[in-house]
Amino acid sequence: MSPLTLIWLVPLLMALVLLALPARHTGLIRRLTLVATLLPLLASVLVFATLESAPAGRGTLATAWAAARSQSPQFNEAAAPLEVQYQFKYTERTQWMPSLGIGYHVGVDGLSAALLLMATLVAFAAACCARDVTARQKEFHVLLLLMAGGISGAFVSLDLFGMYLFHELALVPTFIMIGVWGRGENRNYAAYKVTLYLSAGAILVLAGLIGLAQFCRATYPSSELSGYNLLELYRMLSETHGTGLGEGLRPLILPALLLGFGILVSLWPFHTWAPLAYASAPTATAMMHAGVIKKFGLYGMIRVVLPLQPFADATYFWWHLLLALGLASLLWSGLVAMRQKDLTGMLGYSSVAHMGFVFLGIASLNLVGLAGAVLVMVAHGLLAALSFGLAGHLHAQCRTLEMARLGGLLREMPFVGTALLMALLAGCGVPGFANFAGEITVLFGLWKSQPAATVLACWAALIISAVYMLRAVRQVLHGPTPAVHQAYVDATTWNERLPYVLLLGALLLLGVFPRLITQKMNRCYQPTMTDKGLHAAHPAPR
Amino acid sequence: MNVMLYSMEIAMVLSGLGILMLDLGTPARGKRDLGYLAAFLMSLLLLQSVFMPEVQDGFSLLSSGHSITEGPGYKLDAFARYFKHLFLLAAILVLLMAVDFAGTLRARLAEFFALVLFALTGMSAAASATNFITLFVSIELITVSFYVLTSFQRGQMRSLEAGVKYLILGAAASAVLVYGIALVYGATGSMEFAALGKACPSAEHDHLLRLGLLLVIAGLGFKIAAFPFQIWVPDVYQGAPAPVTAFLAVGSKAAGFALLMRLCHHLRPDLRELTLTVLAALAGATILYGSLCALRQRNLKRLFGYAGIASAGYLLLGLLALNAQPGASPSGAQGCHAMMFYLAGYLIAVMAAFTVLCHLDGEDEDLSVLAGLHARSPLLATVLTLSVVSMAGLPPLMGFLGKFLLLQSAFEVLSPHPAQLWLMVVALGGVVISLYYYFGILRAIYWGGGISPGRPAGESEAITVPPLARLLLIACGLILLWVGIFPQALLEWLGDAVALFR
Amino acid sequence: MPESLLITLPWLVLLAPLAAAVAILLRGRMSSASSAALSIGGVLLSFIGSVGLWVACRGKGVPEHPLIWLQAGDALAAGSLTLSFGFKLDDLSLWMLLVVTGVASLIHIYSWGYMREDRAIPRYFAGLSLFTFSMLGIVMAGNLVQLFIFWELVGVSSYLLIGHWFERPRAADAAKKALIINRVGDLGFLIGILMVWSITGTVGLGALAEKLAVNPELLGTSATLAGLLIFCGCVGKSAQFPLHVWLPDAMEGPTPVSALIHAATMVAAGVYLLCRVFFLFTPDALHVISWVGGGTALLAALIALQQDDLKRVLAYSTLSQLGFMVMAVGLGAPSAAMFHLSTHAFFKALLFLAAGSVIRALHHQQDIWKMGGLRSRMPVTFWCFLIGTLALGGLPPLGGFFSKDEILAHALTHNRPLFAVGVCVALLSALYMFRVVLVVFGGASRDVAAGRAKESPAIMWVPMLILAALSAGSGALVAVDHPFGVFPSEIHPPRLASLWAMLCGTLALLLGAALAWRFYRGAAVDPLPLQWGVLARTMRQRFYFDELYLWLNRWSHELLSHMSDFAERWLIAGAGVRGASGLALFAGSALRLLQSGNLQTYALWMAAGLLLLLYLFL
Amino acid sequence: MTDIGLPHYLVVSAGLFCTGLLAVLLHRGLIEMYMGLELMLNGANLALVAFSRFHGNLDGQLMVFFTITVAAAEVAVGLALIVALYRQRQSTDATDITSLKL
Repeated sequence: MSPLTLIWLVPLLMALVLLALPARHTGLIRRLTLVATLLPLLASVLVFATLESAPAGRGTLATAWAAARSQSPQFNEAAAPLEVQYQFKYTERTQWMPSLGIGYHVGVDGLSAALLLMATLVAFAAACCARDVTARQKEFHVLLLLMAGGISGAFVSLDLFGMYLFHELALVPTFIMIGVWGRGENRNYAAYKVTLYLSAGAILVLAGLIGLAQFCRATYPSSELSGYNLLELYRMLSETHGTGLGEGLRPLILPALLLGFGILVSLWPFHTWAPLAYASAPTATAMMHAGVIKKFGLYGMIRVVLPLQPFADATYFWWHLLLALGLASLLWSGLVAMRQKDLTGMLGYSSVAHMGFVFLGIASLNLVGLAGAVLVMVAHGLLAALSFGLAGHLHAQCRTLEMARLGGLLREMPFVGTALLMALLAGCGVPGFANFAGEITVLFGLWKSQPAATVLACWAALIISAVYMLRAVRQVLHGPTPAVHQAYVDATTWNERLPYVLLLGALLLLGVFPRLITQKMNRCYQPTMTDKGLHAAHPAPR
Repeated sequence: MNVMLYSMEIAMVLSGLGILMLDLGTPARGKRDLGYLAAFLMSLLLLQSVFMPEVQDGFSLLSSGHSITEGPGYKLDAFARYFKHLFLLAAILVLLMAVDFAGTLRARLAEFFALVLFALTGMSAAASATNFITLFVSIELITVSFYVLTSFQRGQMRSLEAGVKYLILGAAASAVLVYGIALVYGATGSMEFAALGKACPSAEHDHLLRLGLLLVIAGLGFKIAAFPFQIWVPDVYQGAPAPVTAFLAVGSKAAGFALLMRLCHHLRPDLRELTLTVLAALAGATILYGSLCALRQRNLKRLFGYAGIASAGYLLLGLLALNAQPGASPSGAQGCHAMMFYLAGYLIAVMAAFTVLCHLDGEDEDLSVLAGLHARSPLLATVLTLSVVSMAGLPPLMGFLGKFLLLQSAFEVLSPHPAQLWLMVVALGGVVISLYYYFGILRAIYWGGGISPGRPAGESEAITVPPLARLLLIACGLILLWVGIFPQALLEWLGDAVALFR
Repeated sequence: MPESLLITLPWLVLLAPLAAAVAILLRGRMSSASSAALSIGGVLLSFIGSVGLWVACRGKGVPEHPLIWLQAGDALAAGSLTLSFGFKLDDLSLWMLLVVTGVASLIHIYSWGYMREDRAIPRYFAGLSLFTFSMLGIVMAGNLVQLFIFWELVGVSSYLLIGHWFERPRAADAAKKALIINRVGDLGFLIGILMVWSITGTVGLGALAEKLAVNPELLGTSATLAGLLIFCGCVGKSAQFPLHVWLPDAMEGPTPVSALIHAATMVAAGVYLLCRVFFLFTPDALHVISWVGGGTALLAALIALQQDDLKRVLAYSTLSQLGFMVMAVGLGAPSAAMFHLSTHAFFKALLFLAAGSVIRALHHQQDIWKMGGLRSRMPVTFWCFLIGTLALGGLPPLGGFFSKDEILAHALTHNRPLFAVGVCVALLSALYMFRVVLVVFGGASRDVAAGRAKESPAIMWVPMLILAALSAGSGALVAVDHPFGVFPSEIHPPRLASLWAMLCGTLALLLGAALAWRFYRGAAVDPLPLQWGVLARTMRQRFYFDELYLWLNRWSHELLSHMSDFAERWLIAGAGVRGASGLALFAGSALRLLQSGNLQTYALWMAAGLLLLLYLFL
Repeated sequence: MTDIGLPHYLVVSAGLFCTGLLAVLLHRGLIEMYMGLELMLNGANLALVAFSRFHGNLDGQLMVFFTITVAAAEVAVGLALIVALYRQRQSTDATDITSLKL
C-alpha cells in the first residue's frame, strides 16, 4: 500500500465515518477532521523529504523510511521500466476497469510531490480554519474532507481518467458549501457561476482526454494500451513523434485541453468566476479552492499539454495565445484589483493575477520558466490559503470586509495584523517569501524567448501588485481605527494561530530555500522538455 | 418449436392474470399485499433468469438437444436477456413504489399491478423482437397498457388529461409505425429485420424502403421521445401518477432503444449512411431541446420529463456509433455497450428519484416541496442528491461512466469526419447546461425556499419513510455509488451481451 | 586570521541583526529595554566583526564560497539559471561595512534615548535590526540578484520604519509612497539585471568583471541601456532627480530612522551600487549619470533654501549631497564619490541626531520659525550642529572640505559646466545650512516651548559627540591611498585643478555664510519670499513635482485600472457571462412556450416534425 | 381499361392514411380524432394486404390480423377514457383539456 493511496484515502474514509456520527457531536467531528487531514500531511512530508533517495517504481512507507535513513538511492527491482525511465516514486498499480483499459496507477515525481505537500498542508490549515462555521458543522466537514481527499488523489494519480475523476469530486461540495455557508447576498449567483464554469472547463478537458486516448488506440491498435495512462502516453509520444496528431478532429485536442485547463484555472477571459466565488465562499472553501483546487488545471497543463507541444502544433500559435492570455490576466486582474472595495474581492483578483505568472512560466516553454511556474504555484497556494484564512478571521470579527470601513487593525489585532501584513507583502513579491523566488525564476525563464512580455510582467510584478497590496495594507491595517467598532478578538490561543503559523513558516522556508523544490523539479524528466529539444524547436531571439 | 423460449413472457402474463383472479378473493385491506406478491413473483423470475439461464433454452421439447435460442420473430440471446433483466428490475421497483403510493390510487389496485405486469411482458417481448410483427405487437402491448396506467387516477382531471393526450398521440404514432412497416414489407418482401440487409431489386423499391424506414424511425422516435416527437412527454409525465411516470420514463424508452438497436444492426451500408445523418440530427436537436426547456422548469415531474428527453438525445449518440461502420464493428459494439450501461444507470437514478417524490407530500410537485429536505429526512435528501448528481453525469457515480462511454463512442465515430463537430459541441454544451437545472434541485434541497441554514428545521415536520422503501432507497443509492466506482463487473457482463454486434 | 574564521565571520556580521529582529518578533510581548538591548547588541556585534574583517583583509579581500540558492533548468545547458548566495568582500565593501555598522550602532544607541516614551519600542527595534540586516546584505552581496533581493528588503524595512506611527494617516501614506517609488526604480534595476544575464549568462559580480575585462564589447549595443537601467535602481533608492519625491515625505518617520536611513546608509546604497558595477558603465552612460547627479544637486539645494521644516531642510540637503556623489561617479571618480559618501554619512547623521534632540526638546515641534535662541539652552546640541554645518559647507580642516573639493577638481578637469553647477551648489548649501543655524539657535526664542527647552540626556549627545569627532577627522582619509579599492580608468586630477577647486569651494562657503548672515540674523520671518517672489514660492512648493506626479499617476495607472474595472464589470462579466446565460435561459423559456397544453397543437407539431424529417432525409 | 395493379392500391392506402391524418389534425372533438386514427390504421392495413398479395407470401396478412386486434384494444381503452373524461368535464373538446401546460 503506497503512502500515496493513504494520502487520499484517509480523508474520504473519515468522511464516511463522519456521516455515521450524529450531528450534535461538533467537537468530536472537528477533531476527527483535523486528524484526517493531519495524517496525509505527515505522510506527504515524509514522501517529499525522501523523494531523492527513494527508489524509482513501487514503494511503501517502509521503503520510504529505509530510504530516508540510508541517504543512498537504492535500485528497486520490482519497478516497471516506464516508472524508472520517468523517475516516478512510490508507485502503485492495480486493475480498476480493465475492459476500458483504465487502471488505478499512482506515483509521484518532483512536481507532484511539491504540489501534494502544499495541498495537504492547505487542507490541514483549512480544517483548522473551519472553526468559524457554526451551523450544520457535520455536513460542512464531510464536504471539506471530500474536497481534500479528491484533490490529493488528483495530484498523485498517473491515470488521466483517475486524475479527472478525483478532481471532479470537488464540484458538488463547492456548490453546496458556497450556497449554504456562503457570505454576501449574491452567493446563489456565485455558486451557480462557479459550478457551471468549472464543469464547462472539466467537460472540455474530458473531451480532450477522450480524443487523446482515441489517438493512442489508433496508433497502437494491437496493444491493449488504453491511452489513459500518462506514462504510456509519454512513451507513445516520444516513439511516434505524434505523427497522427494532424488529421480529423485531432488538431483540436491541444486547444481543447489548453482551454479546458485554462478555464479551471481562471485564464483571463474566463476568470470572472474566481473572485466572485472566493468572496462569497466560506473561509475553508475559499482556502481550499484558491489555494489548491485551482492548481489542478495548471498541473494538468504541465503534465498533459506541455509534452504535446512540439508535435501537435508546430507554429506555437496556441502557446503564443496562452502567453498573451497569461499576460492579460496578469495585467488586467492586477489593474482591476486596484479598484476593488472588498478585501476578499481584491485577494481574488490578485490570485488571478498570480496565475498569470504561472501561465507565463508554462508558455515560456523552457525548464527555467517551468521551474519558476511550479514555485509560484506552490507559493501562491500557501499565500492564498493564508490570506483567505486571515480574511475569514477578520470577517468573523468585523462582520464586513469593506476596506473603507476597516482601519488600524494592526493595533487592534497584533498577531492577525502582522500575519496579514506579511501575507500582503508576500503577495507583492517581497524577497524572503516563496512568491519572489518563483516570480524571479519565471522572469528569467521568460526573458530568453519574449523580452517584451517580460518587461510588462516585471511592471505588473513590481508596480501593480505593490499598488493594490499596499493600498489594502494602508486601508485595513494602517490608519486610525474606525470610530464605531466593538473590541476585536485577536487569535490568541495556539490552535487558532497554528494554521497561520504553519503557512507563514512554509512560505518563509520556501522563500529562503527555494532549492528544496527546484532541485526535485529538475530531476523530474519532462519527455519533450529537455532544453536542447526546446531550444532547437524554439530559437532564442538573438 | 421451443415453448420454453417464451417462458418468461408466459410467466409474466400468467402472474398478471393470477393477480387479477386473486383480487376477487382478497378483502379491501389485502389489496396492497397483491402488490408485494406481484413484486415477489417478478423477483423470483429475475433470479431464475439470472442464475439459471439454461431453463429457457435447455430442454427444448422437440429439438435435438442443442439449445435453440431462435423462434419466429423472437430471439433470446444475451442482449435480449440483459434488457429483460433491466425491465424486470424496473417493474419490481415500480410495483413496490406503487404499493407505497396506494394511498393516492385508492381503488382498483389489483388492476394497476396487473397492467404493470402486462406492460412488462410487452417490454420483454420487444427486447427479443427480430421481425416487424413482434416489434409491432410488443410496442402496442406497452402503449395500450400505459394508456390505462397514465389515466389511472380517474378522480383527478390531470390524470385523465394526460391519458387522453398520450392516447391520441400514441395512436397516431403507432399508425405511422404500421404504415412504415407496411412500406418496408412492401420493399423487402419479408417482415424479418434481416431482410433490410439485402439490396433492393429496383430504384423505386429502394425509395419505398427509405420512406418506410423513416416512418418506422418516426414511430419509434415517439416511444423514446426523440426531438420531433417529444411534445407529449412533459404533460404526460406531470399528469400520470408518479410510479407510472417512472415506468414510462425508463421502461418504454429502453424498449424503444432495444428495438432501434436490433433494427440498425441489420441495415445495409447505404441505409446506415441515411440513418447516421437522421440520428445525428435527431440527437443534436433532442439534447438541445431537452436541456434548454428544463432550465426554467419549476415542476419536478416536468423537469424529469425534459431531463429524460435530454438523456434520450445522449442515447441516440450511442446509436450513431452502430451506424457508422458497415456491418458488425468494434465501434458499433462500443456504442451499444455505452447505451446499455447508461440505461442501467438512468433506470436506477430515475427510480430512486421518483421513489423519493412519492414520499414527498405536496400536491403540485413544485421545487419548493423539496425545501429543507436535508433536515426533514436526511435519507431522502442524500438519495435524491445521489440520483440527481448521477443523472447530471458527475463522477464518481454511475451516470458519469454512462455519459463518459457515450461521449467516447461518439468521439470515435465523429473524429474521422470533422463536419460532425457541431454535434460534439452540442453534446458537451448539453452536459454543462443540464448542470444548471440538476443543481437547481440540489439548491432546493439544501438551501432553497429561503430556509436559511440557521433556522431550525423543526417547523416543517420530519418525513417518516416506511422500512421497505427505506431499504429500497439505500439499495439504489449504494448501487449508484458502488457501480460508479467499481463498474468492472457490469462492464464484463455487458461485454458478452454486445457480442451480437461485434 | 584562520581560514575557517574568515568564512564564518561575514555570516556572523550579516546574521547578527537578523537574529535580533527574529528574536524580538517571536518573543511577542517583550519589554522595551530587552528588545533595545538585543537590537543594539546585534548591531554592535556586526560592527566588531566588520572592524575585524577590515583589519584582517584590507587589500587582500575575502575568498568567495557561494552557496547555491536556486537552480532551474538542467545545470549544463546554456539556458539554465543558477542563483547563488555568496559574499564579495573587497576594500570597497569592507570600508562600506565599517561606515554602515558604525553609524548604525551610534544611531541604535541614540534611538534608545529618543524613543523612550514610544508605545511600540519592540516593533521599532525589530524594524531597525531588519533594516541593518538588509543594508549589510547589499554591501556584502556577491551577485546582482542577491543584491536585488536585499535591495527590495531595504525598501520594505524602510517602509516599516517610516510607517512606524501607522495610526497617523500622513506617516502611513508616506510609507506607501516611499515603497512604491522605490519599486519603480527597482523595476529598471531588475530589467537591467535580466538584460545583463541574458547576454553574459551570469549575474555574479566577479564573473561579470572578468568577462568584461576579457571582452569589453561583450554587451555590445545594449551596454549603455543596461548600464542606465541599473542606474535606475540607484535613482530610485538614492532619490535622484525623477524619483526624489519620496525622501522628504519619509521624514514622517522617527528622527533616528531618518538619520540612519535617509542620511547615512540606505540612500548611500545607490552610490555604493554605482561604484560596485562601475566597470559596466560606458562613457556616454557615465555622461548621463553625471548630469542627473548635477541636476539633482542643484534642484535639491534650491528647494532646501525655502523649507520651514527642520528635517525637510536636512532631507533636501541629503538629496543635494547625493547628487554630488552621483555626479562624481558620472565624472569617472568613484573613489571621490565614496570619500564624500563616508564624510557625508558622518556629518549628515550628526545633523539629523542634533535636529532630533532639538525636536525632542521642543516636544516634536519641527517648524524652525517656532524655535530660536537655543544656543544658550542647548549648548552641546548647538556645537554639534555647528560642526556638522561647517563640515557640510566644506571648512578646510573638516572632512567635507577634502571630499567635496576632490569632486570639484574632477569636475573642473572633465566637465566645466558641471564645475560651475558644483560651485553654485556649494554656495547654496552654505546658505541654507547657516539659515537654519541662525534661525534655530540664534536670536530670541519665538515660542514658549523654545523658551523652556533643556539639553538632551547624555545617551543622546554622547553619540553626537562621537559623530562630530568622526566628521571632523574624516578628512584624514585623503592621506590614505586607495582606501576604497582600485577602480579601472580612474585618473587623479592634476595638482593645479585641485588647488583651484579648493579655492572656489572655500570662497563659495564664505559667500554663502555672509549671505545667510545678511538675510537671517535676528529675522522674525523668512525675508526671501518678499524679495524673490515667484521663485521663492516655487521653491517652497518643491517645484510642484508632487502635483505633477499625482496628475501623471491619475492619467496613467488610475485611468488604466478604471478602464479595466469598467470593462471587467460590463463587458466580460456583464455582456459575456450574463449575456450567454441570459440567452440560454431566454431560449429555454421560449421553447417551453411550445407546450401550450392544447392537444391539437401537439398533433400539429408532431405532424410538422414528421414532414420535416421526411423532407430533409428523403 | 387497364387492370388494377399494385400502385393503385398504394395510392388508395396513401389517400386513406392522409385523410385520417388530416382528420386528426383538423377536428377538435376527441371522438372525430379517434375516427381519424382508425382510418390511418386501416390505410396501413390496405397497404399491407396489397403488398402481401403482390409478394405472394402471407406475412402481410398475418400482420393485418395483429393490427386489427390492436386497433380493437385501442378503441376499447380509448373510448372508455373519453367517456370518463366526458363524465368529468362534460365535453370531449380537445381545446378544453389544457390544464397541463408549460
